[in-house]
Amino acid sequence: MSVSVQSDDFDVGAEIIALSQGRTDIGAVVTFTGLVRDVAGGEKIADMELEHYPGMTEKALASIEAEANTRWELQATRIIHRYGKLKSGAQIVLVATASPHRGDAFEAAEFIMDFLKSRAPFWKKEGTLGGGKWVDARDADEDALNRWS
Amino acid sequence: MSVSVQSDDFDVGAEIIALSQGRTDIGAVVTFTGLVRDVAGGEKIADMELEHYPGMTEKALASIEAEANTRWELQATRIIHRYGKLKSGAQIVLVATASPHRGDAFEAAEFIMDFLKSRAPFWKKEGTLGGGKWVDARDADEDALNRWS
Amino acid sequence: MQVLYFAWVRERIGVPRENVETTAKTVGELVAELRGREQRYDLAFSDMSAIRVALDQELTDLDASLDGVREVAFFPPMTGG
Amino acid sequence: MQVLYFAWVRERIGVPRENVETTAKTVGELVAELRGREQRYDLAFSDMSAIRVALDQELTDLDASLDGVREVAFFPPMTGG
Repeated sequence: MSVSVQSDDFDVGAEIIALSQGRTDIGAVVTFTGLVRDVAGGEKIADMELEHYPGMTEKALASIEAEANTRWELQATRIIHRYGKLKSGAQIVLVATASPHRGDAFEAAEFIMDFLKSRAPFWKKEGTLGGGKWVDARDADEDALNRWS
Repeated sequence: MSVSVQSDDFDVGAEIIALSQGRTDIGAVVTFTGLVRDVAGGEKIADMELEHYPGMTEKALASIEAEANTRWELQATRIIHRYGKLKSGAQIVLVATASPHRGDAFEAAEFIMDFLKSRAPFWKKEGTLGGGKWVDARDADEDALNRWS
Repeated sequence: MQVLYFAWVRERIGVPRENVETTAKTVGELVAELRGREQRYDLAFSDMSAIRVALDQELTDLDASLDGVREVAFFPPMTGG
Repeated sequence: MQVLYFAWVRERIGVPRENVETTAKTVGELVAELRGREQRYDLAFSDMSAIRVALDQELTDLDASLDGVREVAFFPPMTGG
């Protein structure tokens, strides 16, 4: 289990290798990588500013990761979430899960992502031609979370 | 859309980069990597021999990939499946999906994996101390497939 | 008590954090007190359905007690991932 | 007609593929004909619930017609992924 909150970019391939290297008991590795899209609601996005709550963020991520490890049979998990100014196309978040079983690896990765969307203290501000615009929380993200309760 | 059936190993990081490089419209990339586990049913596995049906395999994989692209909003997909003799810990299969939306990327990757498990013409023979043993198809894999129909 | 603001709550109030002297017993009382002080607070907290609160870095709700709390944070619904 | 065998079906029959001259009209008839020829076929096809069949590289079932088919393949349930 490992969590990082950082402004630096990350290397998904290297993270997968770090997760599974030297092990022969893992059957499935699932990764989710979230990227800055260049459009939102029809508007062109040049970049995105990600604000977070230092201290609380690390705690929230570690707590989500621990909860996933309680719910599913996981052999390794990794969460990286960036903050700061990110250009369109840039990587925002990585969630990686390793398990003997593919179902556990998939579900745990989805669960962690659903929590990150609406329970981790991050706020996105999209940089459009008209200036900055805070991204509204989506009802769909709240609904996605409810399926795990 | 791209499918490879090969004996060579693959580099997940490089495949993700190939999928998303130069694009700024992708919101989510999901990867599934399947690995040879060193135990099965309590028995120690040294290696695994993967037999396949050349010709039909490529067609089956391309057809699964096309079906996923019909069902979900996908911007890119990649399937690599190895055959031949693989040691425990080795990578067997990669499925990668890219979409504007995380739900689509997750579901499509799970769908493709469920089909690969019981509809792609591969057969696994586990190398144990007592010799080779063909892996039986699991009812759970057939059930997993039924949820998509 | 340290009070922190994030995202548009921070922008409306104009500072990311400040030390607040208060006798408020709950989050709700603290919000009412701040709104009475200056218009920028009143504006930031005009729709409390759009405000989330954390006490000592744990999410909670407006009824929560401030007893023993060192750090209060106000922010909009989170948009991570 | 080319007939292919995979995994333990191949091992029981002893060859990965062979050319078979037949007048069988369906997969089922072909199986019955092969089982009558030699014991190794009879053994391989003794439990048809464990056998899958593809005609010209498309999965199908035992009732399928062999009309126009060039390649028949028999194998156990697949275990890919």
